[in-house]
Amino acid sequence: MSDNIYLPQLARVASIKEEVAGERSIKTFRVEPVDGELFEHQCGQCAMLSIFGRGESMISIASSPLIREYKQFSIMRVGRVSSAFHELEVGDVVGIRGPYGNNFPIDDWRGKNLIFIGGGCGLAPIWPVITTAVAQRDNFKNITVFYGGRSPRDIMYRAELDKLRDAADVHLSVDKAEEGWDSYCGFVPANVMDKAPSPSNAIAITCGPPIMIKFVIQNLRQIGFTDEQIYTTIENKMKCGVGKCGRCNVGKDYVCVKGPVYSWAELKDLPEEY
Amino acid sequence: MSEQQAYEPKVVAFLCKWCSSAGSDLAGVSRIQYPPNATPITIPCTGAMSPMYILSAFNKGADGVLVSGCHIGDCHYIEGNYLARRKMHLTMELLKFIGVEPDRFRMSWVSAAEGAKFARVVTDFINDLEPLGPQDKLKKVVAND
Amino acid sequence: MEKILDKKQVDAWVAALTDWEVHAPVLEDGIWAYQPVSGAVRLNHPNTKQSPKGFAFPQREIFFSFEQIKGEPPKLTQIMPQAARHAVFGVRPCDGRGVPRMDKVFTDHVDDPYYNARRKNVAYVGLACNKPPSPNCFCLSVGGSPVSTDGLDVQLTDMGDRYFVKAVTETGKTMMAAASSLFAEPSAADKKQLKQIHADAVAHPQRKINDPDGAPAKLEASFDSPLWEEMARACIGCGICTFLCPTCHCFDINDEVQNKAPLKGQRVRTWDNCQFPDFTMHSSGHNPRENTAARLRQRVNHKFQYFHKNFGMHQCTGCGRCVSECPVGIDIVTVVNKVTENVG
Amino acid sequence: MINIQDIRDTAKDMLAKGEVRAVIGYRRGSRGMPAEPAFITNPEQAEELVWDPTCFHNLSLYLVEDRKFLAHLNKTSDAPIAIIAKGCDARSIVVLLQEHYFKREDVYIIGVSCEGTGVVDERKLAPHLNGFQATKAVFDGDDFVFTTAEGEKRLPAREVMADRCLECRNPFPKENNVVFGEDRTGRELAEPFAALARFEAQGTGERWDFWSHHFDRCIRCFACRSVCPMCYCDECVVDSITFPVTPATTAEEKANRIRWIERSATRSENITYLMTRAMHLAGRCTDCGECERACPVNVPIRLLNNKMEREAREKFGFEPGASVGGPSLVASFLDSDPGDFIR
Repeated sequence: MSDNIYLPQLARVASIKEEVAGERSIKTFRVEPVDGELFEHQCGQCAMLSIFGRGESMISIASSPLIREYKQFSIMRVGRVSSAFHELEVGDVVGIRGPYGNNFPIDDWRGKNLIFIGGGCGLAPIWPVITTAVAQRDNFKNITVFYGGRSPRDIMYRAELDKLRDAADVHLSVDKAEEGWDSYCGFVPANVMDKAPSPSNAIAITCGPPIMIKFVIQNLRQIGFTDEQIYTTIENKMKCGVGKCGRCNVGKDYVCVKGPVYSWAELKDLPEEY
Repeated sequence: MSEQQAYEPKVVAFLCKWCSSAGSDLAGVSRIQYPPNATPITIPCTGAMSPMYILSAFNKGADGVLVSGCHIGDCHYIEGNYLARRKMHLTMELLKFIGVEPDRFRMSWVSAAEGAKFARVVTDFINDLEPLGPQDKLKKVVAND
Repeated sequence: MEKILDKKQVDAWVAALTDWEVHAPVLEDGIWAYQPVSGAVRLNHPNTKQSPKGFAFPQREIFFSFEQIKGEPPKLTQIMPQAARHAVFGVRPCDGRGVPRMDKVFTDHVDDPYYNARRKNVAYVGLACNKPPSPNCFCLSVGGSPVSTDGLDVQLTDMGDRYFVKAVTETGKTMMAAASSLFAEPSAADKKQLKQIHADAVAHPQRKINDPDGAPAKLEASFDSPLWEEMARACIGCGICTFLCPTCHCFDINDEVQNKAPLKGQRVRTWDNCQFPDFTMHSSGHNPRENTAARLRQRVNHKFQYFHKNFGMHQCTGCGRCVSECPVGIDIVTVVNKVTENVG
Repeated sequence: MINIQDIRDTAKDMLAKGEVRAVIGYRRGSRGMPAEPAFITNPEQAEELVWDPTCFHNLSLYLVEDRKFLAHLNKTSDAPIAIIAKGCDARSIVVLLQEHYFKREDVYIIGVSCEGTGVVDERKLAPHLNGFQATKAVFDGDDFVFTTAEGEKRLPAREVMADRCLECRNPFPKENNVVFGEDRTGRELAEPFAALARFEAQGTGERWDFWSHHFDRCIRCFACRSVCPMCYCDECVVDSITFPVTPATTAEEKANRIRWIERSATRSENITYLMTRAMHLAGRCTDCGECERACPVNVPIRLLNNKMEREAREKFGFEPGASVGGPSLVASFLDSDPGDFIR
């Protein structure tokens, strides 16, 4: 590995799967090293992905740290770099550097009930925690997953979520009722309220659109979760990934170093600059 | 490029689709000989020419820029070429002002029927560009300081 | 090491520094700027328009080049700076104090290889300020001093027809040793005179930040103050304050493409500025700091709160450039004083 | 001779009666001599207003900012904004009105004539003060009087006045709602375009040497653009940093946006930026000189603008900001426009 923090390693796209179609489509990429091995990471960390000639983008790593052969990224098409990712084909080579940021303290959560609450593309950042917890099923008590999208077509990791049902309670939802949808209809925070998971010995991990996170936290606190029991992630525009380029700070800390994972107890006192 | 190779000026030619673009086609189908140095870019009207296009062509390494449209009175949009005449005059003056050789920029009126004129305009332009050598004043800087 | 150097000998000293490319302030186009010099070094400048931060952190730095032929993996070539050794003469104490602050940023957590490669080849030969070179100097308010040696390798003090020369670092000693015959031992009278000059320099009135030590806590408490909007009302969002600042380090990284097929280009770092609207704008269009008030607050907080909490010092050295050069009179001294005025 | 108290009283009166939302003017700055923009909403604050040779700023910039701010809030103006405008500033407002940036009734122009003087050029002043800094400047007939630590210093205004003021023949704001000071239209303190004529007498090589040197020096802080009331585009064509992105902007648009120039402040990119800006100001620049004043590294930006201004005047008979109903330079033409350069 190079000492040069800005020099990416080359990685080959091993598979591409379209998760969600449409204007804000989401594709999942698995990348493998061209030479040697990729860095090791922990749940919740991010990597800086490059398409040479287009630029770099910070993306959360969506695969479990237990998987060494590849790293998985689910990328929504929103801008210059992400659009370039959506034009890639299997076998194309991209750049990757990392890992960046902190991680979910999953080792501290042994013996607890884990409640995951995701919305839209916000399933990707918490997916490594879900899959790691499931792989180490005996370390945890109940695992519950709430996940929702605007419509059934906006549900990502559909097959993987179905497979999860053996190990976890999975509560899917869509915002608007639609023919053929037999799970919950309504927003994710409402679904959480509806099922009202017990805060006893539990940790809630939420990620999704800012407005969803806001109401999820409100509802969790109403159910009786304390600030310390709630974890979420935030994002800001990033360029360097190592706390030098100066743009992703919330208060004194750079999200690329001290984030993206925060407990609500930490986050609620920070200025809302994210 | 090896040193033995002779310098071939690269020209970006912005051609109005209603006239000069067809004029260049006519020059081609009429088998009129003229230098192949011009990369044509068809534009809807010279009135739509932005000075940015010219600066950008130079920035990306063009040795000369040609803008060609319909004769005065013949504009498909009635007055596009009148507006172009004014705008291009200002652009040309500004380029000359900062010390870009006047022969780096050229404008012409070439109708769809004037294949021979198009060939002549390009030939003259290339002949005028050759003694100037490569354009590096406005060309993108690559190296580190 | 403390010596006396006749001003007439400065050029000879510069000439003897054959291992170094010497830069000194030169008045050109109406502004003082560091330029390579081979002699004729006259350190009679107020302060340079731009700080000397560019020697270690240039406005543009190529990280690596990339080339790719369709169907093949890209080829990356790391481009490390091959900079000459730069000896920068006439650095004012405020700018000297900018150096350790930049060092903190670029070596904290992980090392920045490009910064380090340049930084190790720069020596700063400072010039103490016998009187404030700008009406907007406020180094005394931010823990500095007009005679500070912080960040410098050598400190010069103007004593009329001579300089009192003090080596601050080993590099400084080596530089003086390159022409040891030019330097004389200071007499007791010289030392006394130096002491007096320094004492006078420190006693010279400057602009003042009223409670610099209380600023971090007070700024934290003032995050939602309506004053930010009022103070930023005139801000036009240009990059003068940050580009001229000796401690502003924010940057952008972009790919510059020379050729699309086959692909050829470089990844380039350039200075960036927290006052530009897009600095923090997400791809979605959401902008956490979406107006000039939020952006001014960020600049002031970064210097007087966040950096202080992270590194135990203000990220402002009181050079006064952002104050003097702002086209619309945004004055960081006034901003800090007003915002913190009536807080706890 | 203008009595500042008259301006203060006018502002106070209008604010008290609620005829205007705010008065944009000048007040004493906290950093020594220069005045700074003031945004007065409360009648008592009107006493802070000043009028002196350091009132350089072209405040019409803030009319543009106000319009953008209201648009951001989806609001329309409920009362006009009053603005203090010199001759050049008022012509900027006329150009903005020509371009329908806001309506005439949205702005109340408090015109001030520069009469026989103008604003001070701090770069010209410095050598006159023996290293001392002025803390105050006032008009006194054809002189400026500066206060320094050494005492008062009286200088003939034309020795330290900005070039653009010396060359200005229209120091009187013709477009106004109320105006202070004498109409001295047509005054001739110095030959207009003198520097331009001297520069143009040089050959292509010398001109390039001059400009390549200055294009190299630009640090692309964008102060020239930021300070210019004519640079109001939400998206500046040459530069990706101002690309307006809303939730409605598609990924397609963002991904395919042309990067006309790179972020690097290199010669080629600086040329594309500064030249495009000069072109975009052709026929719109009223020579308020703010871009050149704001430039921290003294790039002679005004020379580019002057070139366009003189070209427009001599070849097309065009005066920027002459009247609200007038045409725009590049959206109009005459049959007599020069065409002999076209083959």
